[in-house]
Amino acid sequence: MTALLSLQRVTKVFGGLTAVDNVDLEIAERSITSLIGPNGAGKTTLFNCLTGLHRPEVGEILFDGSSLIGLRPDEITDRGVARTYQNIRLFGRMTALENVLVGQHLRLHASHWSAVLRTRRQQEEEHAARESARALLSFVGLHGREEVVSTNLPYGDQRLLEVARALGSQPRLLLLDEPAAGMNPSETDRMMELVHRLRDEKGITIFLIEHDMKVVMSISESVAVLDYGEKIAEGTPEEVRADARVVEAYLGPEVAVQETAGPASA
Amino acid sequence: MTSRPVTARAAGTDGRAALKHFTRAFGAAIVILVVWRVTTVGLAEGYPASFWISQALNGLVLGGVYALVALGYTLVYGILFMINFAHGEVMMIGGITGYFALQFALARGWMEGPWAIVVIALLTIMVIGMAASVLIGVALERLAYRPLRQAPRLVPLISAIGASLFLQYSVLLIFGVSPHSYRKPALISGGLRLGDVFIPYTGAIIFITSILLMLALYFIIQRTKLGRAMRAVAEDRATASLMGVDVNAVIVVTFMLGSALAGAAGVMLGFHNTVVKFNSGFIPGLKAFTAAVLGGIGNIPGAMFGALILGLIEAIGPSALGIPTEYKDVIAFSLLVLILIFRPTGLFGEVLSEKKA
Amino acid sequence: MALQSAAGAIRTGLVGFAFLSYLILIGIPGRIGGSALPVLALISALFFWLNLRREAAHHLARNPEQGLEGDEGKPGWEIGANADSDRSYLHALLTARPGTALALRGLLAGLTTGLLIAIVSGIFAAAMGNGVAIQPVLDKIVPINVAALIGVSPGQIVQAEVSFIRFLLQILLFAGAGTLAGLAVSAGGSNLTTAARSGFLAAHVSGPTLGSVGRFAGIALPFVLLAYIAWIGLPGVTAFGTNEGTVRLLLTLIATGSGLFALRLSRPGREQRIVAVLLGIGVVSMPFILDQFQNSVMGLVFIFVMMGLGLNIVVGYAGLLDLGYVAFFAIGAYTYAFLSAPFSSPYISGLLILMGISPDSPLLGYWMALPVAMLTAAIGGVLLGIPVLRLRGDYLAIVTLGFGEIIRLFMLNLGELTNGPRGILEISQPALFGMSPAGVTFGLLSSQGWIFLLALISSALVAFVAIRLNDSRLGRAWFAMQEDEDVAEATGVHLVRTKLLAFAIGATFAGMAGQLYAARQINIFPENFTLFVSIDALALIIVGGIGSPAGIVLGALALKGLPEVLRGVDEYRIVTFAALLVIMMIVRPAGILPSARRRTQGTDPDEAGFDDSGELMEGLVSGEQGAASPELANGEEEVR
Amino acid sequence: MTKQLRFFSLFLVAALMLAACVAPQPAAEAPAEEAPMEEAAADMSGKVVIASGGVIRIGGSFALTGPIPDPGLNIRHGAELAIDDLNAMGGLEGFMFELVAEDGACDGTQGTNVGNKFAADETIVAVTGGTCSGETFGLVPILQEARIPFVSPSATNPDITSADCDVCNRVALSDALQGAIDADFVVNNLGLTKVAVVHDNSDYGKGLSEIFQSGVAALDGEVSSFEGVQVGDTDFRAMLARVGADGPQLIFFGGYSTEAGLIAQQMTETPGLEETAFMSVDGAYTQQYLEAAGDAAEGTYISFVAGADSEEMNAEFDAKYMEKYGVSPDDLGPFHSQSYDSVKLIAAAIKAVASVDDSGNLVIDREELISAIRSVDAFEGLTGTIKCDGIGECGAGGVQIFQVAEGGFSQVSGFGME
Repeated sequence: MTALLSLQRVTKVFGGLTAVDNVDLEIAERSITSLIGPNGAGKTTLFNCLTGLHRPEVGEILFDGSSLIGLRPDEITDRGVARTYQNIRLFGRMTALENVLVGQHLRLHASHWSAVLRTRRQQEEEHAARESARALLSFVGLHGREEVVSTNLPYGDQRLLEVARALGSQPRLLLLDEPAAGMNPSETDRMMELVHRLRDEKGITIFLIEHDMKVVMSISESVAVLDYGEKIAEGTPEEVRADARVVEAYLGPEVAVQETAGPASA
Repeated sequence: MTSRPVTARAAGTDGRAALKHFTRAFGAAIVILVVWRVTTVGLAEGYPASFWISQALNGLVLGGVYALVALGYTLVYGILFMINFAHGEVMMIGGITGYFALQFALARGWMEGPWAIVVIALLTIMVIGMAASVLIGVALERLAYRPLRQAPRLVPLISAIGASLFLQYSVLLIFGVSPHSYRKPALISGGLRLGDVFIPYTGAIIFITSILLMLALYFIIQRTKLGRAMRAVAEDRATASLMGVDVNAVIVVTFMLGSALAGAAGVMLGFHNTVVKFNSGFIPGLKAFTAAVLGGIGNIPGAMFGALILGLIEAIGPSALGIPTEYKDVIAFSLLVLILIFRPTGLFGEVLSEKKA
Repeated sequence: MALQSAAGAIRTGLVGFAFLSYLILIGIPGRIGGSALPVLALISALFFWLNLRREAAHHLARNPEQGLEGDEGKPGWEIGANADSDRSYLHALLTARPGTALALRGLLAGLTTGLLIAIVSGIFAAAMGNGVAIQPVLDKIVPINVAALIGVSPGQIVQAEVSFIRFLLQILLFAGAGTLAGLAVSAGGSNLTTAARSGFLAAHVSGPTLGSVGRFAGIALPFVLLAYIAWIGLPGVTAFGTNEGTVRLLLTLIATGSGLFALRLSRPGREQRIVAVLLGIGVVSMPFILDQFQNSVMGLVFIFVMMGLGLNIVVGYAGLLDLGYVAFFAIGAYTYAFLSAPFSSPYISGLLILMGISPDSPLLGYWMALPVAMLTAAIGGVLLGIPVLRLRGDYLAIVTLGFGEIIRLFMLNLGELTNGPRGILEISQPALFGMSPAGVTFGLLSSQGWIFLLALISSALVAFVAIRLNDSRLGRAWFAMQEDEDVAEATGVHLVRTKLLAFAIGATFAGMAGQLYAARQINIFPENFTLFVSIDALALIIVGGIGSPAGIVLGALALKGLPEVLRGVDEYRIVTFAALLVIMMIVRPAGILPSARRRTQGTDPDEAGFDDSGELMEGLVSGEQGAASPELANGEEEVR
Repeated sequence: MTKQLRFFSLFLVAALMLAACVAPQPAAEAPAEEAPMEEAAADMSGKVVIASGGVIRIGGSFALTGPIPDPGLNIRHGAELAIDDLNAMGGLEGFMFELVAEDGACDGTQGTNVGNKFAADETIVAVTGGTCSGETFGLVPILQEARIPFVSPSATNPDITSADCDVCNRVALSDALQGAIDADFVVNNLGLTKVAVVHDNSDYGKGLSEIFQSGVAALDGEVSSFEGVQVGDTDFRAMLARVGADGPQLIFFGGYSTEAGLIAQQMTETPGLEETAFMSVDGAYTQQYLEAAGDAAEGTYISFVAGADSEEMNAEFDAKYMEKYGVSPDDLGPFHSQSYDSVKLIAAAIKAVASVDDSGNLVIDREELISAIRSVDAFEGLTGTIKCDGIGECGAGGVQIFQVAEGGFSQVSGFGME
């Protein structure tokens, strides 16, 4: 298994607070990896570092062998990294289809002149883009919802639409930030099934943040745990579940007093 | 920290590092150019120290007026997130009303009486001017802005522009096109001469009064129940209303406070520059708005310091750079651009969340 | 409650009084002449109708559960809560039937208005009679108006001969108007809900048969007007007396505007295409029909359409609030002026001599200068864009405003380059194949007509480009950026490039408009490029409906055309315009013809109610389905 | 669809209301001139034909809004009084005059609009205006094309009149004259050789200031600084402090009353300028200047272009003005007499060329009128004896220099004093 994404000593500091502290992580191609940790552990910050919203002070992020550090978010997306957001951030006044079309922005190359003149090539490209956007919407299960304005979609569908939009840029690595947050069990099941299909049918590597342990344990092939910005554990779900430091991080130090090496305080 | 929603601005700044470096380099180049120009041309002209002191005092007086008006912009912006474009006209109304009050007092000879009577009369004139501004400010809020609270952000802006024109030209129609000249009573004409520096009494009064009014405002906002309510509404209107704050009342009070300050500025400016007319609020209004943005709109100390800085730069800038004074507005606006390049939210600007902005 | 109801009526009356006072102030009654009284009564009836309807709707919105379907004698909207208040006879009457109640309220409102008008006009008349001059400006108009209002001929007022009977008549007329309005609101019979919600006009016009008649009438209207405009242009034909030119201009504006409505009313497909083609022919023939003044106004209107379309790219599509848009307009105008006017600055002449060109002769004709002006403006757009890329919202607004002022101040103060406040004179006219426009069209087209025609063609071109771009991936990127800049970037939108493209394209259009403006003006001065041009451009796209090209045309017609019609109102022109601007924003915040994308805010049926912001009109805005503008509709048709 | 219709009907109602408002002619005018358009249609090209009972319509472009509405209104009043006087004297062959006043807003765009409006109206015989030079530049090319002559009362830019434009005339004196005489007065009469020049960045003020500046330079004087301000500014202290640092003996201001008055006043508060003399130009020759300057006005110099006006004529005019408008003409601005004269001049030229044809119509040939204005000689106006030259300079008299003494202007030099 080759590592598609590799993080080396990534550190991000906000003011005096070290949000991500010296994290090393490898994500294998076509794997499903979860990132867990208590609230405020630095998970979303790590995602932001990966997608170029934040620039880590120290460390290296290699994607498919080349560095992502210092690239703009759109360049990183161009390399094949796409993401969703914890608090849904769709383009509210656009329809579902338009949202996905924006996702495809990088994969469309017709010049703006050709858009004015409506050249045959541009028309064909637009047509193809619309077709593939429809296909993506069907893939995530939003068939028939193409023309609905995205704020009017039900909550669960909005999450699915975010995934579809991310797929528009034809990513190799998909970062999902709490994809199942706020969903009811059946919606959660649908989302988990979608995540599997993404990996199995489209060959996309999945890296996700999740709070729901049931989801994490059932879906992940590998789990990494962050606490106060530090990676405190990594391994298969079973290994992580058994890790004393993870238990301590989740339940508090008084439960796990016997451990000598406590987490660094912020 | 990490799991709360990423605020838009914090996220944006890091990503566009290259751009940031570029604009910073651009800004630094301009700063270097300015410093070079000031040292080789402006200072080389050999103006005496008293000249610079006079100019600085002129600038502070100008800044005091801008500050009073800028506070109105910033207060309204802080709470409603709209630019009250007609605020300069609110100030003008104060000036015009003050003129008529002054005429009334002059006609009765109160301005030649003992100093105590003159002071009382002057204070009364100022209060009358402030009252008129408050009236107009509240009417503006009620008629032109309140119906538009839910509308997209540009709509109240246009409404405000319409209201601004309406006020200007209504005043023109009612009070005529000619400028009205304030007659300064003997008590406040002339000034203090310190060596080669001359401080007009009116200028000193403007500066001191504006500082006092600003302190009063700061006290109201920081220390009183009303101020707490205002801050609560500024923070989150919906939650504040759930907590039992009467949002409409708070907004009206905000307009009243801002308008009162503008009215005071209008009257004092009338005494200082001795002329008011229908459009004499427009340019100060624009400058005050610039000052408010310079300091970080929505931020009260920001508006004060932004205004003082703007006034100083306008007064000193052309001489320091050794260029004609008609470029003072160019200098003022360039300064604004420059500062916003380094601090995109103004000198004291806070990071607004996207929801509000 | 009776008290409450009466207070409401009096409030309506007070506002009505203010409204009518304003009409009197701007001199409307004097213009209507002897028939002022009944016409004003009709206007107030319309006003009361709107106001009562709104009040009724508010009550319904507040107490929705007390809907009136099938109620007997207890209409919910009057039963506030207090049962213990005295049940006077009046109260019983008021609550007996909504129709009666509303009519009574209308009567009361009308009485209030009439009484106040009578009192005030009495005071004025007495003052005038005693020779009191209120203000030089006011006393020119007020006596005439007051005289017309109380129904006497203007000369008589001097003797203050106003009879009590006339005042009584006036009060009665206004009271009647109020009653009429009240009855009209409740014309839906006992079913107040429908009556209040749809209003009597719509209830009658939008019936299945009448609806289609109304539709055809709407489509036919612009054509009828166009025919009429052509007809009153014929020698020997006059209309309405001396102000014929103004009437014709007004009709031209209405014809153009209603043409856009007609396009919306027509069914997409063949019908719409036919209407569009016919309208196009009608509009293009206008420069040949209109006289010089009308042509010059229409030329200016369409120059501002170009401005609006360009600014709409920056503000409407990309969401970047730009208050310094005039800078690019000025750059375009001055570029053309440099290239074509005899004036030449020492710098530019020096440059030319270096290049071996004689600096005396005008350099380039209109068409050769066009790309230069566009390019210069585009470069200006990029140069402005770079430092402001990181700014948002109001910070952007003030910086762009400052940029516009800086450009103007440079033009004013860099005398050697721009001739300072004395401007650049004798800018050459756009010629065609070396011939003057009159020569090309065999004398059919005046110089201003030629400018109008050019403005029409250019704005059509600009609209075409703007719509196509908005419909492409660039347009989607702009809109995404407007919605959420960071997510757009993370989704793959290159923010710098996309923003700069918006600035550059917007500036290019402004540059085109500026060049045409310079050609129209022949002489240009820095004062032509003040902040107010930016404000005008911004106001017209917002009044018209931001993001909607058809709305922008309407906005330009209303904001640049109507003030010229109101020229007769002299000093009151700007006040009237300003008041209309505020009222317009309150009544229809989304603009006259909102864009399709803006409709989405109210698609949720629960929201499309009677809230504070948009009262009933909000319903109109949110309810608009289907093709936003004909052009957009066509575009989408082709894609699907 | 129904909602669209509803809005559409509202739109229609509003439009009709508007049409109702503009349609009938203003009730203020005399009932004699009903629909002159119909009767007075120019059936012969190049001629204006006015049916009997019709009126002779003279256009007027005045700066009623914009930066200087006060002088604009004043000029309009002057023109209205001229029309009143003409009509009081029985008009022309029984035809009354009418002023068609439009707002030129002191702005080139509005000037163009107004020009086009006049050009489109075939009953407009001639035009008085525009108020500002910029506005007049807007009128020039359009009126030239439409062959409508105009006489501007107040546009003083030297470039307004030229050999190329045969419809362009003015009764104001070109700035070139005033600037040169002012310079001569300052250097030779007052003996002040170190002067500072300030202008208001209007075409008028800046143009005049530049002429003054070169005039001073030609007389071996020194111009210590040349500064600009904006029309509408009220605080000149920073600018004055800078000017004062050079220690000039006199400050010359090219611009209008309010700014001039404020500069004169704020000079007294500026170190280095307490003893400096102040001089301004005809734009500041108003009561407004005295009011704005207050006590500081005393001893300042103002130049003005005036003619050998008869005291009685002016007194009579002032009285009529006071009676009709309730203010003294000098309160609003300086050019009311020129405006009065421009209308009277036009009327005189019309009188020279107009003829009544067989059917009682008044016929005015446009080309003849254009040359008639140019050939006006020895017309007695308020500003003196007016004589037009070949490029349309009709200004009468010459430049006078006044000094403010005891709250009034008293002449100290210039035209009429020799």
